[in-house]
Amino acid sequence: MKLIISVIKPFKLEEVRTALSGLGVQGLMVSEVKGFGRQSGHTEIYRGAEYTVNFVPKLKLEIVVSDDQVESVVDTIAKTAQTGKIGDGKIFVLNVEQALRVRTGERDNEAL
Amino acid sequence: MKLIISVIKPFKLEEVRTALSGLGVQGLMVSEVKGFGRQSGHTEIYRGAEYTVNFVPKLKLEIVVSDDQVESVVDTIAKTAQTGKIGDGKIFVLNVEQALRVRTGERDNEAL
Amino acid sequence: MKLIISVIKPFKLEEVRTALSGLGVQGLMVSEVKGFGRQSGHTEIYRGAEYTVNFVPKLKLEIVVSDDQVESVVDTIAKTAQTGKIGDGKIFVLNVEQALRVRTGERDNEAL
Amino acid sequence: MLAHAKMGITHMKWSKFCVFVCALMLLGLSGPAFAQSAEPVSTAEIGYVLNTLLVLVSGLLVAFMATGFSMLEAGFVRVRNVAMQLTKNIGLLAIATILYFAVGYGFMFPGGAWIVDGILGAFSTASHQPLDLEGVSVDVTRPALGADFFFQLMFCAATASIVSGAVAERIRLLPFLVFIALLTAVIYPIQASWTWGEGFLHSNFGFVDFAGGTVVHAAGGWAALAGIIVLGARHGKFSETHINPMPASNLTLATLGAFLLWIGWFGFNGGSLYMLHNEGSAANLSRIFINTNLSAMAGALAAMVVSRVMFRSIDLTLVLNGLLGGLVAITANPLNPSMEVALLIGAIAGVLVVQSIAWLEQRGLDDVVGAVSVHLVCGVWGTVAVVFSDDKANLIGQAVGIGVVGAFVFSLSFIAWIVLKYTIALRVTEEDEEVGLDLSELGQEAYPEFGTPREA
Amino acid sequence: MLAHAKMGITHMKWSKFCVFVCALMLLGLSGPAFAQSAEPVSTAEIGYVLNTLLVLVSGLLVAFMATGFSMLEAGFVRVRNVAMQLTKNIGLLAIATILYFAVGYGFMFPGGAWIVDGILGAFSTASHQPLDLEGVSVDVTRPALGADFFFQLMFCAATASIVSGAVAERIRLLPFLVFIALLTAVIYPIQASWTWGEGFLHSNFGFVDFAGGTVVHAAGGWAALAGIIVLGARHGKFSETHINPMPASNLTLATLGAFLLWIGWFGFNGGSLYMLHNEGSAANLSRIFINTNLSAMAGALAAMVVSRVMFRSIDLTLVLNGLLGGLVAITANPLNPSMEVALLIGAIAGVLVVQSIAWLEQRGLDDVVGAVSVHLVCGVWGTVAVVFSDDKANLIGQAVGIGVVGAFVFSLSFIAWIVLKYTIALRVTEEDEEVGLDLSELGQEAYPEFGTPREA
Amino acid sequence: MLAHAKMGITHMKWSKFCVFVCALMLLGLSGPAFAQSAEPVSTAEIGYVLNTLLVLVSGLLVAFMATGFSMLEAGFVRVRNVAMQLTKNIGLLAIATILYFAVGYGFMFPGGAWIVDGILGAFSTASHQPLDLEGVSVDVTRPALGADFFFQLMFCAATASIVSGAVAERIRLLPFLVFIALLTAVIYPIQASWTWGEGFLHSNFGFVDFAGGTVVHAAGGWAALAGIIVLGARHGKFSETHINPMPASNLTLATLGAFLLWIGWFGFNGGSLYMLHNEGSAANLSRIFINTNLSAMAGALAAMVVSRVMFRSIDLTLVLNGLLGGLVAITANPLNPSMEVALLIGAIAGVLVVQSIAWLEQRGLDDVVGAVSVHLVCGVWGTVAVVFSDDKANLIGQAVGIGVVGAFVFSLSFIAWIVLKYTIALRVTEEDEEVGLDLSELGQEAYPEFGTPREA
Ligand SMILES: Nc1ncnc2c1ncn2[C@@H]1O[C@H](COP(=O)(O)OP(=O)(O)O)[C@@H](O)[C@H]1O
Ligand SMILES: Nc1ncnc2c1ncn2[C@@H]1O[C@H](COP(=O)(O)OP(=O)(O)O)[C@@H](O)[C@H]1O
Ligand SMILES: Nc1ncnc2c1ncn2[C@@H]1O[C@H](COP(=O)(O)OP(=O)(O)O)[C@@H](O)[C@H]1O
Repeated sequence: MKLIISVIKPFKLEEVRTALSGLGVQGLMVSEVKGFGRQSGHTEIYRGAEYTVNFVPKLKLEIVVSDDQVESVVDTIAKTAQTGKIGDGKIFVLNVEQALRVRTGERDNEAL
Repeated sequence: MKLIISVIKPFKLEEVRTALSGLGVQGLMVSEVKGFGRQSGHTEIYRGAEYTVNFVPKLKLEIVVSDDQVESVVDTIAKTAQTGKIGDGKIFVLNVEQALRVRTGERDNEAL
Repeated sequence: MKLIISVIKPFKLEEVRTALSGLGVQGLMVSEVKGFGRQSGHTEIYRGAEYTVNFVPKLKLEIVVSDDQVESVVDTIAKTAQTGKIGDGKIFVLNVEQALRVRTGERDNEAL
Repeated sequence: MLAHAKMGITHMKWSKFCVFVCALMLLGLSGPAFAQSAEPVSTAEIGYVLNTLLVLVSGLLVAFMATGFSMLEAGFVRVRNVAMQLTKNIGLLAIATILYFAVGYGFMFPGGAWIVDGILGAFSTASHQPLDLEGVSVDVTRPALGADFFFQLMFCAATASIVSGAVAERIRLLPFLVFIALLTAVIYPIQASWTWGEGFLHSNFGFVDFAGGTVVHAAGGWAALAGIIVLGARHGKFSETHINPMPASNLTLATLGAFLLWIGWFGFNGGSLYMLHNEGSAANLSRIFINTNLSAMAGALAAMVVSRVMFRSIDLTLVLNGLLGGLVAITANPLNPSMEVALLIGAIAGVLVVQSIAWLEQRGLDDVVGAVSVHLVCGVWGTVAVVFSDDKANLIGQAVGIGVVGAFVFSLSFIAWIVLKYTIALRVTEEDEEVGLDLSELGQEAYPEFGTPREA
Repeated sequence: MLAHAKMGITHMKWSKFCVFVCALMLLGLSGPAFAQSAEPVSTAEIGYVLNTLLVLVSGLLVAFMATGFSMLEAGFVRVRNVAMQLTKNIGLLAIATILYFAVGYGFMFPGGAWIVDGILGAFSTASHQPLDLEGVSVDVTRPALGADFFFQLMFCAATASIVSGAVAERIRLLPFLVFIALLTAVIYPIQASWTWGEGFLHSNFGFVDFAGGTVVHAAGGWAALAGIIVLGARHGKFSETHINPMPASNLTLATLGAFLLWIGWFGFNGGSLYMLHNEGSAANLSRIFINTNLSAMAGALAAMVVSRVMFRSIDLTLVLNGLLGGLVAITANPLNPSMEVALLIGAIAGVLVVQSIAWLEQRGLDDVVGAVSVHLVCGVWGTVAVVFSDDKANLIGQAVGIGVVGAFVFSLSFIAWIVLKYTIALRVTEEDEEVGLDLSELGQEAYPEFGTPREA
Repeated sequence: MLAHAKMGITHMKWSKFCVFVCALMLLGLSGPAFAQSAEPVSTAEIGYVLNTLLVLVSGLLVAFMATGFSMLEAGFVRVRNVAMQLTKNIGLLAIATILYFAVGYGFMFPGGAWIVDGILGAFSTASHQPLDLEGVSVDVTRPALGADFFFQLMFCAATASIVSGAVAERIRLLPFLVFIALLTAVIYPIQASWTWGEGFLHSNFGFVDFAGGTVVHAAGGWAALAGIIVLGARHGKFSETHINPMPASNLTLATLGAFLLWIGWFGFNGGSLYMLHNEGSAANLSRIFINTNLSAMAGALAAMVVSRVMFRSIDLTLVLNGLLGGLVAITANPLNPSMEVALLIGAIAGVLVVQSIAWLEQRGLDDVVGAVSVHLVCGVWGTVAVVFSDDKANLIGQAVGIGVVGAFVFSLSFIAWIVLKYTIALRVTEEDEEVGLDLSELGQEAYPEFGTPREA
């Protein structure tokens, strides 16, 4: 199994989630992150003093899938999350050694 | 060392944490996530318009433990986080190559 | 490539980020976590009833770097995030199998 | 629709006047009509206008108290129950308004028409005076009847607001509103008639309660106490070994609420003077303002000091409770005490509030906002303290008043809560309580975008 | 600077008085001066003082409504648009203040000086009475001219506030303020002159609108309706298959706003009595307070019930809208109805609000706060309902008033919105809308520390 | 307790009256008693009642300002310091109330009893008039003494509120409250006696300050300026290269605060008229309302424009400051200016506010809410501007007043801050500042559930 970590633009969430559901992905986790990258933040002015907001709000998706699903999931995210503009995000793949569904105790691929 | 990532129902946090302390786990991180899974969200009505909240609030625990602790930690979480109802969550185990305690510079198992 | 996960004290963020930029790190993700560790929380009193806040607010940094950068990034974080007081945080290193830049489709080291 | 000439609003001390007016009406409304002229102003009318103005403006200030209660309570509960707390507060205002008009006001001011003399007034519905007072003669030392009704309605609603805070975070909406209906239509007005409607506490015992230390605040506190006993504590609040705090979710909102209550209280106490038609009443009104403020501030400061000494750190929520305790304590008589005595009354209230909050918690009584400590404990204290500065009051009369009102309100409320518990059920399920009443009962969140991913 | 003796403030029904005063001024200001004496009080003056006090205090209460509108709207929009909504509300107050002084008040109360008789008043700027009224004789059955101006200004601002809520979350600041300038300087005052400035609706059709059910609320609603039609819905609000709710971000703030509107409304309706100089007016004022409150609470309760029945759960935002609908509905005549009729008027308004909100959404009209349902629908309903309890009103006159005001305000507003759309552009870009107006237009966040890493 | 017949409350211009009353009291209280009658109303009393009503209602409006200051400041500080800011505001109200009663009022209105003539009044404690004014003759052109005390107390508290915002986010609670004690008991009342208590600025220099542009606002601003100089900036606010903004945490709260200040200001300026007993005062009160509003709105609009031009985008916090600057600027004389001049005074204030905020920051002075710019800068500007429309004022007198008050308040405050700094220490540690005063000093969070895992 693999853990696919993906950073995307917040407004793409619904689109990506729907596409993944279509692939048969049964679960994922979403968390709010502040991203720092090539897409630099913007300058704001507060009471006359300028300052740079270095971080851009992003969403991080974490999805564990079986090895044979990795390719299609990565491709699907890459396709649906893309706008072509800077700051579209990244996808990282890590190896997962074990998985377990708390409710049933099922393990590994069955737990996903 | 292994990184144990676990998604649980929010109200189980205290119970899980206490159980892990009992096992000698010295540290962990908790973050708020929105979970998407078999436990579908609920429908809400706002001003007469119905909509589905697809995401369920969950907590994600991240714990790095030495290899020999993995089994007992996974079991303990699996036991204490269980309610038997859908949406109890998952446990994933990943390999960790290095660890370091910032304060002392201690490394690997000593850093945990 | 490696994923460097690092827990730090919140007020160190700016310092760490600047130091990493100096190293040529092009991107990272920051999320807010509640840390549980040797640095125990504090007791608060609410309307006369005492209670322990077990969790300490921390920031989690996630950075994917190429293998040859790992050493310097880990060292830099370890140095800049250090105050010498308990609760300074940890650094963990995990292996990353694939990386992809959504905008361009670039892969692996080129995606970072 | 009501015939305009029929005058349904009646009032304490007005019995004779009412008989007179009724006689006039029977005589075909041929009585003297002071107000028909279009002349700028008749000196005889000014008192009436000024009294009315005082009472209407004071009523509006008490409406600020309704707002203050809502904000205070919404600030004290946890995020998951905020929308429900607001819904309850609007609901109770609506129910109090409608039922006090339809039923309560008649019970409270029977104007001599008692079913059981001095104890149970005859049923009647509040109604208007005719437009421009045409054909009706009025008492120029009183405010307009309508102003009185408006002001008294706001008092009734305040009593109900006291209850909503105490039972927050676990009671279902429906049984809560049913209880409020009972409280505002029957329980509150009947006991209030004994003191303010020419009933037996006033007539036979000389019980003095200027603005409602007992009649409003202690009464509301008793109803709340019965509620939290029958209802039980919030799930997770008390474990075997210790008390689990459930911190207030929004201290700015709670503080705003306390400030609005403070401001509104000047109307609560000031309007209870009911007259502003001469120099003496103007000076007395000023005095009420000063004493009300001194007591409030002494309460806040005392709570600040006590909280610092007892718990090593100042707790803002206790300071707010202390401020309110000071306000409640001066309510039974804000006119007679000297400034120094007003300070003392408030300071003692501030101490009592903090102590009694801790005392109640140790007994497993879960009062979310401290309503029982603020309104019941300080209401009783203030009603007793009347004897220090008002010659017309005596300790026995005050004790009887406190005891009778307490026994009546507490026992009726207790029965009502019990009946509701075993018929339609008072509490949400434990799971719904965990999720919060906002999602489980309303399907709505008070702050949907805070602390969760923005787009989810 | 203005010569003090020049008296520019004029008013409905004052035409004769004004001629008189002007004559006096031409005669060298030698007229009788009632107010120069230092004696405590002359009975002849008291009516004037009391009327002035009523109108000024009522004006302040309407200022609470301005606050209430701002809080309600800032609570209804999503977090990303909160700072902008507040900025718009302060901006509209500033623009209304300055332009109603410079232009609007003159159009609204031409005092007989019409360009087109009964339809278009002559241009003039509001100005002060001289200090201490030196050299000016006044009408002692009226309030001070300045009090009238202050009160009327607050009404004008209220009309503008109605618009800001409806068009929230997508309109740019500049075109919004330009529209408000037009509304407060021209559109609102001209139509208001027809009813309240001795214009043709008042004189020829006997149109009755006591406190502005049509003149203020429906008028504001029409301008808002034109706005949301021309502007279009928020991006993402309506998809082909369903309606996407965009939940209110802060229900405590929205509720605070509704409470402040409720309190302020007593000034809105009560101050419209314009007199408090005798017993009859004091009693009438009380009656207005009672009816206003009854209608509001009936509206809230009705909305609560309807929302429960239609949607299976109570929606707090609809309850707030119901409360406000009840207040709007009683505004056209808060004096004449009996208490039972007031309850009925409010209850029907509460039902209408919920129904019409759903109705508008189904037609793809995106009104963020429900302003059209609350102010237009209930304003029309209340204006019609006047005929049930006021003999001076008749259905035809009311229908003409509603229709004429509606046609005028809607069409002028529609044209204005269209012109703005095709000149300076009304909407922000889709991307800016997604990011939110706070960051895209102001570069600022309303709650920068909530829901994001603390130190970032 | 005080003997009721002893009359401790004294007031400017009342010296003669007081001598008279004292004589009466020595004669065994046998003087004429106007207010003992139960008759509806005596024409001679109405002025007294109306004046009292004006001053009491105005005092309540200033209580809204206290609320407004608290909300504004709690909205401007960062989340970690919100509960502390609220605690400070309640604490300062309590301390001002108690010390102004015990000490300050006596210093401020010595009523002819000076220790140093025209400069330092004799010590005395405020006390009540007897109930129903029995046995006391009153001046029917004045308000009740108690009303005056209540109103003046609220002014004193307002002065203290100005300081709390400037020194926010780093000062410890105890030294802050000690400074407030000194300010409200000694510094404020002594300087105020010079202008309003018949002291030398009034008598010898003809210094005119109608409602406190200098006496309240500039004075509070001077105390604040001394505070931020001695205290130093917040840690991290200024780095070598640039200014680090620390954005306001809650703009809805800040805006609510500004709205409440706006509303309360009508009482601040209106109540300072001190009379409403004849036509002239009614018209003048209206005029004050109009001018106060015009200046406020011009200030807001000017700040909006300047902020847009200077910084490329509108900053809501600057618009709020501009609104408040306009209110401060008109305070020194809200009565005499024409409407156009009032607009101008406010607009210039709006420009000054924005400019001076930037100016102070560039000098490393860290004023969290802009209190010095709003209250000191605009207070001085408004006090100078008095000469444009008030013939009784002259530039020299105004300059002397501004200078003398400034020198006195600033130097005494500076010394007080320094002494506190080197005795009990003013600031929290850097680490505590980083964590926030809420957790480090109070052990409490203002919004414990926002932005953190719900269950943690
Ligand atoms: N090396 C990295 N490790 C972890 N996250 C990264 C890394 N580089 C970029 N990111 C995340 O991806 C987001 C987008 O990256 P950015 O460089 O701004 O744009 P792009 O991916 O289009 O080049 C960043 O905001 C950050 O959250
Ligand atoms: N494949 C997955 N990858 C990552 N997280 C998952 C995955 N599947 C489920 N989850 C997380 O686990 C939670 C519970 O899963 P769910 O399918 O709802 O219930 P259950 O585990 O009882 O079958 C989800 O809310 C989601 O956060
Ligand atoms: N085993 C672990 N797994 C994951 N996170 C950990 C672990 N141990 C500590 N942490 C994180 O590191 C933070 C600091 O650890 P702590 O034990 O308090 O101090 P120190 O690292 O100085 O010994 C904790 O708050 C927690 O977030």
